[in-house]
Amino acid sequence: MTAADPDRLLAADPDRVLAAVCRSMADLVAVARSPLRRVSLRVGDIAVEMEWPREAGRAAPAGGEPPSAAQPEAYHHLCAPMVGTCYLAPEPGAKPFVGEGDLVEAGQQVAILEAMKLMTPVEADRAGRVALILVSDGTRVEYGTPLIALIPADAS
Amino acid sequence: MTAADPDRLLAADPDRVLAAVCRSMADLVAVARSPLRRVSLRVGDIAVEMEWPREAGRAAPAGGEPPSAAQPEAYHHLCAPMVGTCYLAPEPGAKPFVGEGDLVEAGQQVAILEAMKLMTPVEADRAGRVALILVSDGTRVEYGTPLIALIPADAS
Amino acid sequence: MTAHGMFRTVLVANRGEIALRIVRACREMGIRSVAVHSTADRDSSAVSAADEAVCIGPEPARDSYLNIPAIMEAASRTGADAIHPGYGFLSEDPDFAEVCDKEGVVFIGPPASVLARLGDKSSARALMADAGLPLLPGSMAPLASMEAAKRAAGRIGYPLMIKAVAGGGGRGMRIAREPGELAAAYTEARGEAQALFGDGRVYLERFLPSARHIEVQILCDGHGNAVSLGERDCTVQRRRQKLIEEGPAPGLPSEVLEEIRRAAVHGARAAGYVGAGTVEFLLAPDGRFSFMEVNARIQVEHPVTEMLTGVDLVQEQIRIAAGHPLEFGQDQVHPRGAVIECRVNAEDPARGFAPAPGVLACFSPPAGPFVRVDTHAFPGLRVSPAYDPLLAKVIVWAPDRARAIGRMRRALAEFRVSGPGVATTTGFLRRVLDDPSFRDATHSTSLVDELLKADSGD
Amino acid sequence: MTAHGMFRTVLVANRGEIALRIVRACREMGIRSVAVHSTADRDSSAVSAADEAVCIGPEPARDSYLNIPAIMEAASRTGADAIHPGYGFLSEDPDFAEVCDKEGVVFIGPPASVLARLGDKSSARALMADAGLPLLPGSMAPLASMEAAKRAAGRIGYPLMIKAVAGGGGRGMRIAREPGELAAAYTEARGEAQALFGDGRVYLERFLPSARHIEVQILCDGHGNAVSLGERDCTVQRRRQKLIEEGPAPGLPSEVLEEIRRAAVHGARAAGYVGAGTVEFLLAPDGRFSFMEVNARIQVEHPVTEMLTGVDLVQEQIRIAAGHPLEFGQDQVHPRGAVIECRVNAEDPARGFAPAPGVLACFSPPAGPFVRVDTHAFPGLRVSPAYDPLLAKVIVWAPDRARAIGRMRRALAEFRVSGPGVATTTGFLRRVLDDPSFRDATHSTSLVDELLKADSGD
Repeated sequence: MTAADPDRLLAADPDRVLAAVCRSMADLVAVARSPLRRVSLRVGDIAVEMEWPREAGRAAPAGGEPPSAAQPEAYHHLCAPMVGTCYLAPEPGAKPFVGEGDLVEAGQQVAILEAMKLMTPVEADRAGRVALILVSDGTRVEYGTPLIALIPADAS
Repeated sequence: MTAADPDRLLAADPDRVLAAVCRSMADLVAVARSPLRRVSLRVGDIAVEMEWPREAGRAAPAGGEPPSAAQPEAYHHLCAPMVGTCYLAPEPGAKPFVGEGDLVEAGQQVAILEAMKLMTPVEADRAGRVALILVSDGTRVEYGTPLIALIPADAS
Repeated sequence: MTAHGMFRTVLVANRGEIALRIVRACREMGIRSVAVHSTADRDSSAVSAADEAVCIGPEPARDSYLNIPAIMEAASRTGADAIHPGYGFLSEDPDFAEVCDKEGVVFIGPPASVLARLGDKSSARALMADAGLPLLPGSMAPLASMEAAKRAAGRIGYPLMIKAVAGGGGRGMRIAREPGELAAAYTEARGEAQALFGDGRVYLERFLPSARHIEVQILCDGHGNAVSLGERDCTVQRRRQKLIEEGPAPGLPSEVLEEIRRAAVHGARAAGYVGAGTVEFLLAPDGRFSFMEVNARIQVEHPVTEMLTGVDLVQEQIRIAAGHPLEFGQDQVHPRGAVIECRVNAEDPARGFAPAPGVLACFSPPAGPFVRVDTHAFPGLRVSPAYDPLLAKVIVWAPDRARAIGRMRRALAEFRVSGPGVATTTGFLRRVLDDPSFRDATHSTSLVDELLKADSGD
Repeated sequence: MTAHGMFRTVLVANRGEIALRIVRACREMGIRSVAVHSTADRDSSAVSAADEAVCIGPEPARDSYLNIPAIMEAASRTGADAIHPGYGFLSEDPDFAEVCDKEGVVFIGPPASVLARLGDKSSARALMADAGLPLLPGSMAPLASMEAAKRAAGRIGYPLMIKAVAGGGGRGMRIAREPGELAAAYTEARGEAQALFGDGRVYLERFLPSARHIEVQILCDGHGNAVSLGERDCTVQRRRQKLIEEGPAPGLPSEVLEEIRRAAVHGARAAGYVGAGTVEFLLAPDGRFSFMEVNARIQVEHPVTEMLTGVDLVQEQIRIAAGHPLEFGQDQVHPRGAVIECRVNAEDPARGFAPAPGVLACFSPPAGPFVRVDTHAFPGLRVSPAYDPLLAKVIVWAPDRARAIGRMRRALAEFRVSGPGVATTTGFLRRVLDDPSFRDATHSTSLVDELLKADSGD
């Protein structure tokens, strides 16, 4: 994280921040009897503005395709329970705890985390198939870093 | 705006303040008999603005009734050309320059503004019918304060 | 360390405004900074401002900001050669200071042994009594039993206060105004002390219902130099939580204040203190002062002293920890004018100062001449109920106290904070500023209670 | 006037950051404030902060901020008993000061006669020469013709500068480096003077290509008391527009600075000055200094002096205008530490500092210890191309200049401004701060030109 990032802060969590503002905006738009050109709303340091194209009617989506029904199920991520170094095998050169495509049981060890010379096993908190291993052996991870993407057993 | 206003407003539940401001806005929009072009409202740190396209009628939702041919054109406002006190008659007790319903010519005097003991005539910048006189005699006005709402001659 | 004997990288083991404050100090000194943070503080100002950031745990502080192994692991991986603990959290934890020592990382604060001696209020009292500082009548050793408490209370006299040996910062205390209240107060204080500090030991001290809270900022380097940077008056408190701090202490005889400042430096020397610290005293209406405790860390209200003296206390902490001698002596400390600090908390005074966190839809702090605002907040911030409710410290300077009050009223009037469910103490702070006894500086630590009592009365 | 001899209501005849600055001063003093504004500034910070606001005209300044009848009408209707003109606009207009006098409203500034004498650069030079202040070689009276210019130039020597008699603030000037450039420079300067000030008279002065710009802040009350609040170094200029100001002037012999400060007070007394003002000098590399002009108003860079001395210059202006004597003498003025101010303008250094106004999508100024930001901007503000491009002044204090530079670098790095089409001078300011000659304080008024020349060269 560098000093150049605070811009990002202002965009943080916009749904929650602007919930009240946007709701009010929506109310205003609803009450307008004819198509609007522009609505702007400012509350303290928050400013929202909506503007429609000059020919709003023509820009409306004409019979667009429905969203695909074949959307893939979301992965379940196994995340680092602490800051540390992530090892994917019990010791250097040994066979990894799991490989992509493997089935794992709930409670099965999938990695090991080292922090301050303390080794902590990382276990799957549910059964599933390993879709992706997201870190390489020896990666330094933070608390919450996703390590393994699992397709939960009950979803496949 | 006094110093006490924003404090009081923000001391209260800000959600409620925002809601109240937007409700007032919605009321304004609802009460406007003719299509609006722009409404803006500011209360302390809250500012809201709505703007409609110049040809609002054309963008009306499909399937709706066609815009009434008898829809009155937006008013043309004669505004104060300077900060001062607005007098509607040449002298106290005299007959006002114009009354509601009067026809005025371009260049005809409709009011007089006094600022620093200097009298400046306010003239109609176009011909039309006086729809509303928006200030009372002796009102202190700012630059740009609307004084008289005119229905332009070319629109009637 | 660099060739100039300065740290290359300082890890900031804290959050909120003080973490941002430390990151800024590092940047001005050319030191790389690392912000460690919980998942809730991922988008915090300190994280944005720091050169590097490491997520060390989930929102609860015990799993993140109090998680020593996680912090040490973050220090190790980022190559930090020093850790600044801020205030609260691990800042006065001797175990943490010791772990830092062992890992070869400099703890920016006093040595672990000094933290241990001063953190135990009982041993701190004994130390200061030996050094000749005046103490309130009280039990020197922790109380062994209710019977011992009763005996000590009979000797000391009422009203008195039962305090946690491991306490500090106004927590783990109970007042007994008369013998009939002793048993309940003793039991409650023990229970709270056990719950808060994991150490149920308590001791007794005479309670002064209307005193002034005077504290002295000291700086001690590792070369035997110790200076006082003047006192702060923190008399405006609610349940021993400070609301308004100021300096110099108004309406008090200068010879008493001079004596208090000297006592503070003497006590710090006796404790073998190193770093920035605060020695707290109670000043009775009769002009007699008593040692209360040492806050062995940077303090929330340190900007008061900074604006009075021009000394950057956080930078001084860092220089001292790097082994540098103080660059100035006592005769080069010249406080100027008057400074007031108001703590703006996300609390609702109308509901007994209950925490009132939430998302800040609007956050627009005051600014302009002689106004400083230390804050980590910004529009859109989610103020977490898991942490301290401090939103911002507003600090103003003026040539004299009356003008400082006028300036603070202006600054607080400019402050805009709002959001669903969010309330702040701003309005209440303005009431205190307008109170005649505060304006005359005839107030005592009971001022806030009196104001609140007036509200609830008819 | 109140019973305490203070104004009840002050009308602020200005806009932008200085209008907000004055409104804040009024509020701290318990004075009601009225902001007059153009239609473009309806939502300005000053309008929001003031107790009352009056729209006096459309966006062009000549119809609003320079519209004397409209301002006087607003003063009359709001019951203002004084008008603060800020800087620029009507602040140094003797006619405006006279109209105020006639209408019984106090003009917060020097008397109209003093404004007239100091506003005419030719008569100001004559006045200061009579008072014994050193001047650059030049023509005392305005030049009657090109022939007169040639004769004077022969006497004075090259390089020289042709300056507008009615000029000031770096406008209406042309340089002639050798005889061949004189005719063109003379004609251009006359034309620009006529266009800008409605007064085409010009005079000649020796031009010092590498000098230091030193100015002295003075305060004179209406009771014969006059003090200097120390000097500011405004050497970092681009086309005679100041970019960075600092105090005290670095790297110069203290006896020269002392002499300059004394000369400033002496000159102000000779002029019959009342109020806050600035006497500008050029300091040649040989240590000789010359009077340049008096800025008979509060100055953009006044915060430099405020942070050094703790004196609130705007409040002092108001007190002096209300007839109060100064509350302190010369021996009570004790500047402390070092202060730097950077002007952040909405200009694009990559396009020859062309104005780069627009809507501010993001505006997040720096804060924290010893950093002051004077700004009227906020997210969502439309920066109008009709007015001065100043977005914010960032001012930092530190015990010494090296630390002040470090602090300013930190502050500028924190500053976030963005918006469609918006550019700022922040990056360029950091380049100046990092320039070795600036760091060593061996720079001169040509520093910025040299930096820009280095850019365009290969």
